[in-house]
Amino acid sequence: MLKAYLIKRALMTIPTMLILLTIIFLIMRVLPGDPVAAIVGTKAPPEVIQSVTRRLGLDQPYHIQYINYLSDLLRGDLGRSMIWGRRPVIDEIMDHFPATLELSISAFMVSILIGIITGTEAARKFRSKFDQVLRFYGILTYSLFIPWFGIMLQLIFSVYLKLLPVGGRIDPFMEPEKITGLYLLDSILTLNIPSFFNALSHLVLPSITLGVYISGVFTRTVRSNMLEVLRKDYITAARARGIPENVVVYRHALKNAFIPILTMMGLQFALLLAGAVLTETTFSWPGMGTFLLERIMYRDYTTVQGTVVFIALLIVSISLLVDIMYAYLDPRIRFR
Amino acid sequence: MKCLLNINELKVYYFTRRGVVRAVDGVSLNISRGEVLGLVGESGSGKSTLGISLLGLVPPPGRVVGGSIIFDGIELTKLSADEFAKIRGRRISMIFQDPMTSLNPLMKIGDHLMETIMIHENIPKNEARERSIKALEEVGIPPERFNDYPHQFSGGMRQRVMIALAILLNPDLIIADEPTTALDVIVQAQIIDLLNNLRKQYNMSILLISHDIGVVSEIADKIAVMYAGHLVEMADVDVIFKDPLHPYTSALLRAVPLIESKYEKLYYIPGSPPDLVNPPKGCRFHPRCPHATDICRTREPRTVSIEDHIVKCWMYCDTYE
Amino acid sequence: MKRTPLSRTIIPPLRKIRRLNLSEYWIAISGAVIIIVVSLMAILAPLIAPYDPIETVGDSLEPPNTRFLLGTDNIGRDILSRIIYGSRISLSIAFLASIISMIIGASLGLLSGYIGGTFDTTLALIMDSMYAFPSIILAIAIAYVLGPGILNVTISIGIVYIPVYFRMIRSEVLSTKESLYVEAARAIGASDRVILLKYILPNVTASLPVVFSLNATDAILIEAALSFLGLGLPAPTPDWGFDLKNGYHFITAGYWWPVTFPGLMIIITALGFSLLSEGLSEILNPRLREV
Amino acid sequence: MIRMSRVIISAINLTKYFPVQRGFLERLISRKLEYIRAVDGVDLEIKEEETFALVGETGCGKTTTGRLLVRLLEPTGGDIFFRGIRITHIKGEELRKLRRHLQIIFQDPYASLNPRMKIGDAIGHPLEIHDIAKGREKRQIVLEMLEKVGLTPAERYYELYPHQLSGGERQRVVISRAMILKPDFIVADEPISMIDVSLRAKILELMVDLKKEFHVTYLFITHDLATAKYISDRIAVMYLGKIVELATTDELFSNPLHPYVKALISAIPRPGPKAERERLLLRGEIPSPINPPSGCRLHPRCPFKIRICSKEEPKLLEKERGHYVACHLY
Amino acid sequence: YWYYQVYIKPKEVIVLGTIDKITVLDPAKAYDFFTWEVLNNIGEGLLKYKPGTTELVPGLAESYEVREGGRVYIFKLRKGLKFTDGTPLDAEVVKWSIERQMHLKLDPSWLVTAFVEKVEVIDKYTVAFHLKRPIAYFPALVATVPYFPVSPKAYPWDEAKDSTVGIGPYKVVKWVRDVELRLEVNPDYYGPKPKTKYFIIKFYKDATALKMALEAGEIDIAWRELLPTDIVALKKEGKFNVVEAPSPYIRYIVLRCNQPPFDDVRLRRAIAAAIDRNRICEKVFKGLVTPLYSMVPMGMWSHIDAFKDEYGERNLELARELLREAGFSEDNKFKVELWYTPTHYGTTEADVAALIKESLEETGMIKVELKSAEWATYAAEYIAKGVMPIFLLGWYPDYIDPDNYLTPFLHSEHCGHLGVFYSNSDVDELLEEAMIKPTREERQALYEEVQRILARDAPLIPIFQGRLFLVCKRNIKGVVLDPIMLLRYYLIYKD
Ligand SMILES: Nc1ncnc2c1ncn2[C@@H]1O[C@H](COP(=O)(O)OP(=O)(O)OP(=O)(O)O)[C@@H](O)[C@H]1O
Ligand SMILES: Nc1ncnc2c1ncn2[C@@H]1O[C@H](COP(=O)(O)OP(=O)(O)OP(=O)(O)O)[C@@H](O)[C@H]1O
Ligand SMILES: [Mg+2]
Ligand SMILES: [Mg+2]
Repeated sequence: MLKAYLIKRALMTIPTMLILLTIIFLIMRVLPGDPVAAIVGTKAPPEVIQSVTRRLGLDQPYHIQYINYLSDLLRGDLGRSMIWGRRPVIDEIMDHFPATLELSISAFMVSILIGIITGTEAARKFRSKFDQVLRFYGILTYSLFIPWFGIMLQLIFSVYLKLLPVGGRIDPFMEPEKITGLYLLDSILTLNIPSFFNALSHLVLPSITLGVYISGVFTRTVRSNMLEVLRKDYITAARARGIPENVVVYRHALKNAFIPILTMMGLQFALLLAGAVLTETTFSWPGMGTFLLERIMYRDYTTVQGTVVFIALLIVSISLLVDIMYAYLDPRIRFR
Repeated sequence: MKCLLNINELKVYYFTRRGVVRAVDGVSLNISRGEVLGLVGESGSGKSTLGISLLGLVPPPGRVVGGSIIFDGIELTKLSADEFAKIRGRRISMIFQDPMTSLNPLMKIGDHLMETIMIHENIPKNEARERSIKALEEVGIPPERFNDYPHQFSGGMRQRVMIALAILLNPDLIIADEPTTALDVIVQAQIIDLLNNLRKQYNMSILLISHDIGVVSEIADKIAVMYAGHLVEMADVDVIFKDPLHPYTSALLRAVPLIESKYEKLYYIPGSPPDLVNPPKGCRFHPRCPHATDICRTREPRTVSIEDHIVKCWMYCDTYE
Repeated sequence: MKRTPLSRTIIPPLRKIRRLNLSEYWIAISGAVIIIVVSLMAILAPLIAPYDPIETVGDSLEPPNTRFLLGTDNIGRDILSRIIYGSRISLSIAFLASIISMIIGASLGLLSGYIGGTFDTTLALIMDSMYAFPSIILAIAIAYVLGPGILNVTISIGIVYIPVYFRMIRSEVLSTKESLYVEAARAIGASDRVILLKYILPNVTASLPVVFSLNATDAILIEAALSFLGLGLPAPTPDWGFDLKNGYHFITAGYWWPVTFPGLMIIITALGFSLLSEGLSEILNPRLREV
Repeated sequence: MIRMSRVIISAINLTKYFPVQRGFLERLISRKLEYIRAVDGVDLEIKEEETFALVGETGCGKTTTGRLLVRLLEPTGGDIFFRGIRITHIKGEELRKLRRHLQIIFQDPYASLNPRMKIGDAIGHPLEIHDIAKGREKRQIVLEMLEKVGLTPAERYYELYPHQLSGGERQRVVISRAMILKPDFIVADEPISMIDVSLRAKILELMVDLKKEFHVTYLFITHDLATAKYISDRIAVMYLGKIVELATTDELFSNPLHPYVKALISAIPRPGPKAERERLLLRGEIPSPINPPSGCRLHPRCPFKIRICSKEEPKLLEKERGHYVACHLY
Repeated sequence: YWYYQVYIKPKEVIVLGTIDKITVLDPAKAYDFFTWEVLNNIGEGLLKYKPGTTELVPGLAESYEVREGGRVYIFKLRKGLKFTDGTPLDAEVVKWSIERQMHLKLDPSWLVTAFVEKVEVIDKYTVAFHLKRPIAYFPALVATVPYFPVSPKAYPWDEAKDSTVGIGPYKVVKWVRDVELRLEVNPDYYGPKPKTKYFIIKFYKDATALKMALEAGEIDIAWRELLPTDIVALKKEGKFNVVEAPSPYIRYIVLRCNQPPFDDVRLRRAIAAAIDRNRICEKVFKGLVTPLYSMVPMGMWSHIDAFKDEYGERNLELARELLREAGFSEDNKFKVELWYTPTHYGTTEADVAALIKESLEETGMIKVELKSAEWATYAAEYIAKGVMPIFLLGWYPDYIDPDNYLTPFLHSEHCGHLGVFYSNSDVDELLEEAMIKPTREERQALYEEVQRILARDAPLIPIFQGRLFLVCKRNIKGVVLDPIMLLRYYLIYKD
């Protein structure tokens, strides 16, 4: 049953993916600017321009380009950077993706920790002063302008207190041996203590910035879902059986509230990435966000397209993952 | 029979934005050991509130604002949260109206039972398991369904599980709040029979809450009738049916279509149930009562007891001023 | 299995909210107050702004003083005046963008939900895909395609939010479509058009204000972010995001005022809208209100 | 004495299968479709100006039958006749015209009124749709109707919104909306089950009164036998999409034939002194309508089952005059 | 940093922070200041400048001679040199590299194709350049990046490509674009070894981040470039060394003179008269840059303040008069779009544009609308296609000669690439003549004449000339800022 469900769910990602890819293709075609000019410069003679156009396949009609684009993707080929060094896009992405992943994961953990505790407690003390304060926290963080917040943290903790680095991911020569590309994980795996602390110190401010930004949404989601669940009959029934309040709240209620929260988290992934773009630029974090922004500015056609495709793929897989977890957590799906 | 539960002048109010809802407003009643008391009344008359207050679980913004509940010599309204938790499930347990939503959808049936036992009693896991299986068998659920999830059960089966949970620790009192309302007639009859059997077997007291006087009459020894937060009448089942004193009780009995009664015209109670934020002055039933007099409109009637028959109506207060 | 009656989840008309009780609705009210104040600032800008926002009127980087209440920026423009005029840009972009996405998103959602079938499936997939995509990246891409300018920024933010309205309206339509009163309308012989306009439309718009003001929050933030990233409005348009970015460059030399005030304005205005949204959703959501 | 009367509406072998909801991709993957057999071969005739009750437990297909008869659902199979005219598949304008004659009252008075429409407009809307009256004229008709159903002062009620009304009042609004077109046939789908006990009688009485005034025919759907007994002339009992027994009310209660009907009657809680009663109880609960049991659908639960019950489906046959039953025992 | 390196002695590492970007590590494609700087540290030309002077000294070539009256240059290469990928350097490689430039015809290639006719291998270590005409300053050209020999193994013939293979004092050991470039001493380099083993370049998003990094101690050197306000503050504060030098970097406005409205010379002159250079220098740059009145920078021979002579520092009256002549008035304002690019020239650019707008509008007869476009679009699309009526640009010299400040802008054959559509055969002749005149005096007279014509016709309006600032920790030594502006990393060390 579960397996059938998962297979079906996995197949469901195909149309979503296809639509995303098509949208990306269309958007990329209307981007202003001539990618060929970006490659050959302004002085190139026509025959050079022509040959480059042909090499990029841009002389083909759109539907052929579209088919080529899809079939390249199918082969896992995201193309090569259009400008400068013509590096394979996937290599470039892989240079930056672990950074974003590391930032996202740690920010996510920060926000989940804050979100779950504050959300649950706010729901328990519904309508109290405490609840009002936490609600305000949730609203405020949602309205937070990341660059501003990040700059303030940088000023306080890096420039004035000199406690933490201003930006970047790690100091030169401190990189752990590459295994996963996640510095914290790699330095643990290679038992490289200095690297671990160095990477950690760089991670603190960005993940707090991003984590706090997302946490408000979590606080609100957890709170409202907990409110809902705490009002459910089975919670009253559990209490009526004499189950201690903390067990009721953190075992019975939270687990149930977690299922909608999980879906929410899947959707919040987009928010996380959006926040990551701004956080990364603020903290010179060498991740996908800064990378993508730069390449958009340089009109690196294929790289932007490849990166966006990659992000789309990522989003689709995350939502797949969320649904799998959902199915795993919810017996109503597991044992249908 | 020994008195197990003594409720005296209990007041439970909900402090809502609209105003104070006087859901239970000065109710007194007793339940003896082994006795089944049926509590009936229209929707919103405060039956559930009364029931849930016995477990100290009145949901916010509700609060017990007055009166006392003495259960087996313990004053429940004064208990701390921890002390109350020890009584819940172990000495007083509860069956809820909607079996579809009263079980945690993420927990196996068996785990519900085992968790309850292990919280109240310090016993090894496998013993808890054995006892849980026994309780399930008792309500007619085969042991092989121990590891199933609630959604795999039908409504009637779930209500059986709820009953198993309620009798699990052999409590003195079970509060059953509309245990059959959500079920079909045939299943309802099955559950009623089950409750009847269990009650004989364990000699438990039951507070059976229902808006359906027919259902109540199948099990209860005594019937209490609530109207708008007041207890208006209480007597033995037979007495209530044969000789209802309060105008509301008799109106209620005549308003429901009964299978025995032949083609006679149904009676209906004029008006609609009062808003408990602003209940009518005096007797709360007076706007709908055919016998209402001036005093009914101004002063709340006393509760009088004529032998074992309690009624709250001016018609039976010998002395008005 | 019994389906839960729909009426329990239907949002009552606004007039049901009896008295506006300050302490109960502090969230909505404080949000509304902020928005009103900022809107007044925008409307009355020429009257209340002490200087021309794009003219150098003082020395550069004068700290706040009696002549320039919030100081001057690096080329000697009055920050207060720029902030006041900046509210025009921010608010008009926020409102316009939200209106664009509301009109397009809501009407698409209405049609899609009501018509159903393959049309609905496809549209819903497209919208979901767009929704799952990080808004800022989408906005950056569109803003980049369109180039800087107020209208272009507005359009890019507007497009990004279409799926939000679409999803909300569509799901409401899907449930409303199944509701008994729609079936009752069909039973009395109402045509599709009448059902859509008289029975469905009025019942799916209740959460629009909530979404609208949430959308406005995001629009303010995205607009600021676009300007911050250099994709927003061209200089010297007074714009908070632009000024924040500009002021940011002087912060390390110890000039705190050019960055602080625009940043605060962005956050306060965004806060105003999200307070309003949260407050409205509380007022409009009977489940939370009941207790 | 049985009054000879004409049949107003009849159904022959009426069936309605709902496909089990599946996603768009699931449909691509597997071709096999599963159906909920909500109504599975129902035959009935309802006579002019009678009250015909349809009784059964949850999910047995009562509502679906009612909706099919007023053509709110497209039948999967079988035929429906209104005054002898086949209306099974009519569409468009024709169907809209038909709606003047066939009306339905839903169970949930809270959900069957548009929360954004004033009471008066809601009741008057059918008049506008069918171009019967507009503006002041419409208002007049509506006000009269409001008086008739006891919503007085009518002027005040006209301007109210549904949420300002109690359940009983709303149900009266719903009834007036159904009545305003002076239809011939009304399906009343559990019209009182969501109303306070003390107010039910009033609604029933109102319905009876209106029937006398407007000469309508009711199909009264209920799961409560006592109510059916009170209001109806004839009763049909459904089980899992099929009618198992059909008889006049008196006959059914005095002489129930089908084991299911017997169980149903004996399960009714009886108010009154606790007398020890013999109960005929069925085991278990209603099986899923997706894969109903073969043969007689009751056989897995029936205490009297014989061999043939699991193999062959019993037909609804006239056992005595006007008393139909579908059971192999007879 | 507080828990600094554990593996490497701090002295062996110098970290330089910048907000510049490497475009492409390929001499055939790179045509921007910073990439040239990096290529100068990881590669080398046949000739090079002696640090701190404009004197050319042997680089990869140990000597050269001039033949045929300046039409042929013969270079003798050093022996035994090899690229970091192991390819030995010989005459064939030089020939291949130059021919590749001429074949690819990318942006910087004109520096080769405009002058070189062909390259000839004379023997394994001797190579001859045949020029199209005698060029007096050819040695200066040979020192520029497009003439750098590259390894044929590392670069493809028909495509530009990033490659970290070089032959200079440093070699690249790690490069993550826009994040970090890590250089290590090249053990095979023929010359003296750099004193610092590792030279690391960290890339920052903007000047503020750079400043914060400097304050936080993450970098030793902040180069190219902190903001004027920060530099002023740092100078005052004295915690860091602020090294400054005059620079031949200039900023100017281009007027589209082949299309209305600026085909009307009166309007161009009006703009030239109305611009307030002092205000820009003071307000935006805190006096760190100097107003410029000619395209040839101050300090370079042949510079004259041509615009000042023509219009004075600023002449609003003249501007109004010209505008009126051209048919505009206070009521009928001359409306025009002014374009700038918001990030390429640093964040100050928007302010520069705003102040230009302001000073033009002070005439009361001009209405300026500011427009901006990102550099990629600006450079690749708008400039050469003549989309923008007035726009801001800047110029870093390719080689140190007045010719490089005049010919690219004013010679009708070349100037279109830079968005100047100026065509004046007198100027063309003057420039061509100056190119081949062997003595400085003769050339100077010609260039002065050109500058005067430029001021009169005003197809371009110079605004200011930059200064270079490098801020470093006090223990950093060996920083040489000289007219070629390229920082030699290999000279820098920690004390
Ligand atoms: N959580 C609550 N908050 C506010 N008011 C409440 C709450 N629960 C119940 N009430 C009000 O208290 C009154 C009594 O409610 P209660 O649920 O006890 O009635 P009941 O007799 O059990 O009705 P029913 O038959 O519908 O279950 C009602 O007016 C109800 O509106
Ligand atoms: N629109 C629908 N789509 C799918 N299944 C439906 C639909 N309507 C009803 N069903 C199913 O058809 C069966 C019969 O439903 P129906 O509502 O007719 O029963 P009912 O007798 O009216 O029950 P109740 O007493 O609960 O109202 C049920 O199993 C129900 O789930
Ligand atoms: Mg209740
Ligand atoms: Mg039904």
